[in-house]
Amino acid sequence: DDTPETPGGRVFAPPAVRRLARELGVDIESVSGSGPSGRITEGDIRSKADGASAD
Amino acid sequence: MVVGDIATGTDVLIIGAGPGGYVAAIRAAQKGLDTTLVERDSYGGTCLNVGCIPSKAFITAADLADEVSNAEHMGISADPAVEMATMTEWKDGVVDQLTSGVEKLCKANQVNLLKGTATFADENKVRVAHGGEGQGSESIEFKHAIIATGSRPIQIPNFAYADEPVWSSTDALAATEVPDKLVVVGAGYIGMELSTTFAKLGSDVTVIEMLDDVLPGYEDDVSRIVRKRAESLGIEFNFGEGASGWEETDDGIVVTSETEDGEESSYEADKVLVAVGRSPVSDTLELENAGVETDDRGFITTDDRTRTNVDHIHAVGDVAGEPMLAHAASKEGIVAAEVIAGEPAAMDVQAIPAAVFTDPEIGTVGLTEAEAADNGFEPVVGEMPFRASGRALTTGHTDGFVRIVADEPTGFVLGAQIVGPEASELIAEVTLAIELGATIEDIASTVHTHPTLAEAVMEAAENAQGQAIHTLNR
Amino acid sequence: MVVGDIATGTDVLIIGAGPGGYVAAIRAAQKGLDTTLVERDSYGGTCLNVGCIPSKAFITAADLADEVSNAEHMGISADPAVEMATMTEWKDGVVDQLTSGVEKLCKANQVNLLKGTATFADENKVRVAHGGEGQGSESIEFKHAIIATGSRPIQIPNFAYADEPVWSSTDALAATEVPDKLVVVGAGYIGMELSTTFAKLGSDVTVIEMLDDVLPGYEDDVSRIVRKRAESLGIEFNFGEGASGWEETDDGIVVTSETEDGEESSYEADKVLVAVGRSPVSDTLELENAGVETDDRGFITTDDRTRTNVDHIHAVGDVAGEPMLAHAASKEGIVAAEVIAGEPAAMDVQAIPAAVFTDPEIGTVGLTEAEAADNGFEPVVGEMPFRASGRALTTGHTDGFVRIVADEPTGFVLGAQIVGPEASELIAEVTLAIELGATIEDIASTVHTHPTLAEAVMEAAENAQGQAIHTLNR
Ligand SMILES: Cc1cc2nc3c(=O)[nH]c(=O)nc-3n(C[C@H](O)[C@H](O)[C@H](O)COP(=O)(O)OP(=O)(O)OC[C@H]3O[C@@H](n4cnc5c(N)ncnc54)[C@H](O)[C@@H]3O)c2cc1C
Ligand SMILES: Cc1cc2nc3c(=O)[nH]c(=O)nc-3n(C[C@H](O)[C@H](O)[C@H](O)COP(=O)(O)OP(=O)(O)OC[C@H]3O[C@@H](n4cnc5c(N)ncnc54)[C@H](O)[C@@H]3O)c2cc1C
Repeated sequence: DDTPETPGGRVFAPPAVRRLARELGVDIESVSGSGPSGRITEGDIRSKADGASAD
Repeated sequence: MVVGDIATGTDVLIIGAGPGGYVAAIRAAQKGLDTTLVERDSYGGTCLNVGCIPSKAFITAADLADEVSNAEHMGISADPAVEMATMTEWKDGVVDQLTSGVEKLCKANQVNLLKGTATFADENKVRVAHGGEGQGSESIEFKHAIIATGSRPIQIPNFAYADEPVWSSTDALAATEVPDKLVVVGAGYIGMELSTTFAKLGSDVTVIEMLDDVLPGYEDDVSRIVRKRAESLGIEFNFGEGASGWEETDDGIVVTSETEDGEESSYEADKVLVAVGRSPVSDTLELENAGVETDDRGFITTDDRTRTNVDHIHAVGDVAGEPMLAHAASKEGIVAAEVIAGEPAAMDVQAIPAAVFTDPEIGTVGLTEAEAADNGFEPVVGEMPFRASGRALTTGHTDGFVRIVADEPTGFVLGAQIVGPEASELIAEVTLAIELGATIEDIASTVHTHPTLAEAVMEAAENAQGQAIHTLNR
Repeated sequence: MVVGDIATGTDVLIIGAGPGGYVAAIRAAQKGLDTTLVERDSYGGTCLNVGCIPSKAFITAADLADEVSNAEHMGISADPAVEMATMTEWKDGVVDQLTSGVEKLCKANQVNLLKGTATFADENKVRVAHGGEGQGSESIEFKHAIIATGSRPIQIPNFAYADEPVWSSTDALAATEVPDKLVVVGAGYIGMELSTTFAKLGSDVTVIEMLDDVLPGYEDDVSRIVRKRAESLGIEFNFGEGASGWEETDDGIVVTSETEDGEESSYEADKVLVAVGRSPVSDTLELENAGVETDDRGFITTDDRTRTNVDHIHAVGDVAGEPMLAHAASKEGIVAAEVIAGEPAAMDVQAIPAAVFTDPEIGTVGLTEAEAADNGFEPVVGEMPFRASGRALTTGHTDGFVRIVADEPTGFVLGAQIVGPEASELIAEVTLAIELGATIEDIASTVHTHPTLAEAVMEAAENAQGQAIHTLNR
């Protein structure tokens, strides 16, 4: 089971973005958001996923 | 598909067709899984048959009667007659329409429906006993199971629901007469909804509650508004008392109660409604045959994928514990179905709203100010009282307020407490805001239709920013 | 501050204290600007005195009377009496409370209030005439001005509002008797709201409308639901006819109408309500002295900073054109004040919702499916009929639906059309979604309280995804 655990606390990202994070195996708590006040966007998740697969 | 010659098999076996189970079944079938739904009683479960829906139907009718009896100042006068048996028939019609709808939707989505009571034979097999004695049973093998067996009203000593003057919520929602005198044991949300309803329909209502206020879990200034209104409807509250027994008298019954110190009181009544909570239906499932574990209160423990300790067996809804709400059950049902279908679903919801359909209604979501501080946020709070709302004034319902809680440095919306007209509907906007990671400024900048109650949400957000228009800013 | 010895001066001079002007004034003062608000009549403008608020008050009372008269199947029976004079008194009380609230809020925010009629002397000066003749006047110099003078009902030939049987919406909202027979000219939103109201209060209502349907601008399946319900209340529609005149008879009046082909009809009535639209109050301002331009219908043209062609003079609300709605006026007022305060504000709202308080209500925001396609999107649509909503069934109001429009490739929510119970409130959630750039999945994944009407918004989103639970997916 490679889908990351869902965070215990608040996550400031829309539902569609949170689901995408799980789909791409990105730990959303390790993502810093580029949206207003640090909201996590779809782009943040995708670049994290790209970065991870590039590693 | 036939497995061997005695047992049939299915991809997903779901036990219980309440809002947890039937929603899981439809979603599982939509995902292309062979899905079997076992229900021993009525489609729709507690919620549609003896919970959410019937109570809200009664509340509509009771509100209408109460409202029109107090509208002389608006130029409308009437002295409405209440026919409880007719009300119950109407309610039954609404329930039938919804439950037959659920059955049709299951069939249309290719869910296999099975009538009977399921128990676990082992961790991949249930036995389903059909109808009464001697009606036979069958075994069904499953790859995945979802337990959605819900909950039942807790019984307290000396108050057996089998006795005619003792009402469970189910009995109250099947009433054919309005009791002249009604004693209600328990001032939680079910007790308060039904107390208010029967008071509006004409009962003299007395409430006995062990704790020292109504609606435990809500902030004081929220529950106070509901209690005050209930008192103005003539409901008499007796806090710090536990119901200890009842006996028949010449005209009705007498209910006795006791304080912690042993002080006794007694109350005349025609019926006594016991509404002290609900316990999980997990004891009749022979869970031990499947190795599924429960906590010490009988709730099945699950993870954020709704899985029990046995990976391929899920549990959703009331049987899996708090929050024991229909929409939480449905969400869990959807997650269970999607997880089984191999999708990246999880119970990652940031906020599950809750509503109480008292007068006025309560709608809450997310964190209170105190909880926000406890969670390490720096809360800022904005409020808008409904007495400053043009829409509220035009409906004559001005009790209550919208309170919105945000994190000061980031502006993120963290929660809301709404008490007032349509609070159950208004909470939806704030819930979406929380899920989206929206800020106070986002809500404040969004144009809200005039005149609506929803404007109060915007005003509360503006108040949190220190620039409300229709209230003085703190 | 005193400028010279005859004229006083102010940073921001605002003309008109409706929802455009008073909101602008409060926000300007909150931003630390010396602000003066001139109003010739009552605080709150059209909206609070003779528009939104009075109409909604009447609608509440009429709904209650109608509802309880048709609740026998719910077990509530009553035959309510309507006292129109009392209703109007109650409505006046609500209006007074709100308008005196507006006055207090202005004062509490340090807005200078001035009673009188303003006209422009030049592009930095207005003259304010106090009260009636000979009450004197004063000049006020300003650095910035905001014109918020609103609109007035259009008069049509042969129907002078000065004549007693001819009602403007203002007269209808001051009624002290329910007319036995009411002819309504115009089936726009004001005509439809008032037709429905008086029909429920007992009038025989006949509507004359030039076009061929009610509520132009709404999609057919939306307006049809409102028209059908109006017809079931006994309202008779005559489309394709223009009101041409009226005359007094022995018992009441006779209103005549004409089709394009010159065919005449006549309708008996006690009153005739003319509700054919509103025109801007720009002709009495001596705008030419300030050089402010209007379009050919008299609306003042503004840019996205609410500035007129004269940079330091802004115009907001009805006088600045469509949408002629109170909440649009207030938003423009806020933007005007913030722009004047030097902030980066603009009318950049993605969506201004609109509501019609007919039976059932309509709430719309953003794009329709057709508009979305015209704008280059690839629209996907989701619907949820209220007859499948548990909450709607428990309230007895199941007409209508939620329709949500999204862009298929991106999922972005583009618009919604809601017709049904509480549509005016439900539209708030979708408006927030649009402002935030949310997707259909975001709404579908957000837990919505059960049982609420707001669930229908979620279901419509799920339907757009092809995975609704409570409707069959297309
Ligand atoms: C009076 C009242 C008012 C309420 N109002 C609200 C409200 O307004 N909003 C809200 O969110 N919640 C409300 N609730 C709570 C709501 O009803 C529950 O949270 C919800 O029904 C839980 O859904 P569920 O699917 O988990 O279980 P249930 O709805 O309880 O359904 C469980 C189903 O499983 C079946 N079952 C059990 N065991 C077996 C077995 N062995 N084999 C086959 N079938 C079995 C049962 O017959 C039942 O149909 C109310 C409850 C009550 C009592
Ligand atoms: C029956 C009816 C129902 C309506 N219902 C709704 C509804 O439900 N929702 C909605 O959004 N909208 C509704 N409207 C429309 C709404 O009332 C207007 O959009 C809104 O009032 C516009 O606000 P405003 O500030 O631009 O102008 P107004 O509210 O018209 O205010 C203008 C003010 O300027 C004053 N004024 C004018 N000229 C001068 C001058 N020279 N000097 C000083 N003062 C002056 C006037 O006395 C008035 O007080 C309704 C309208 C009507 C008639």
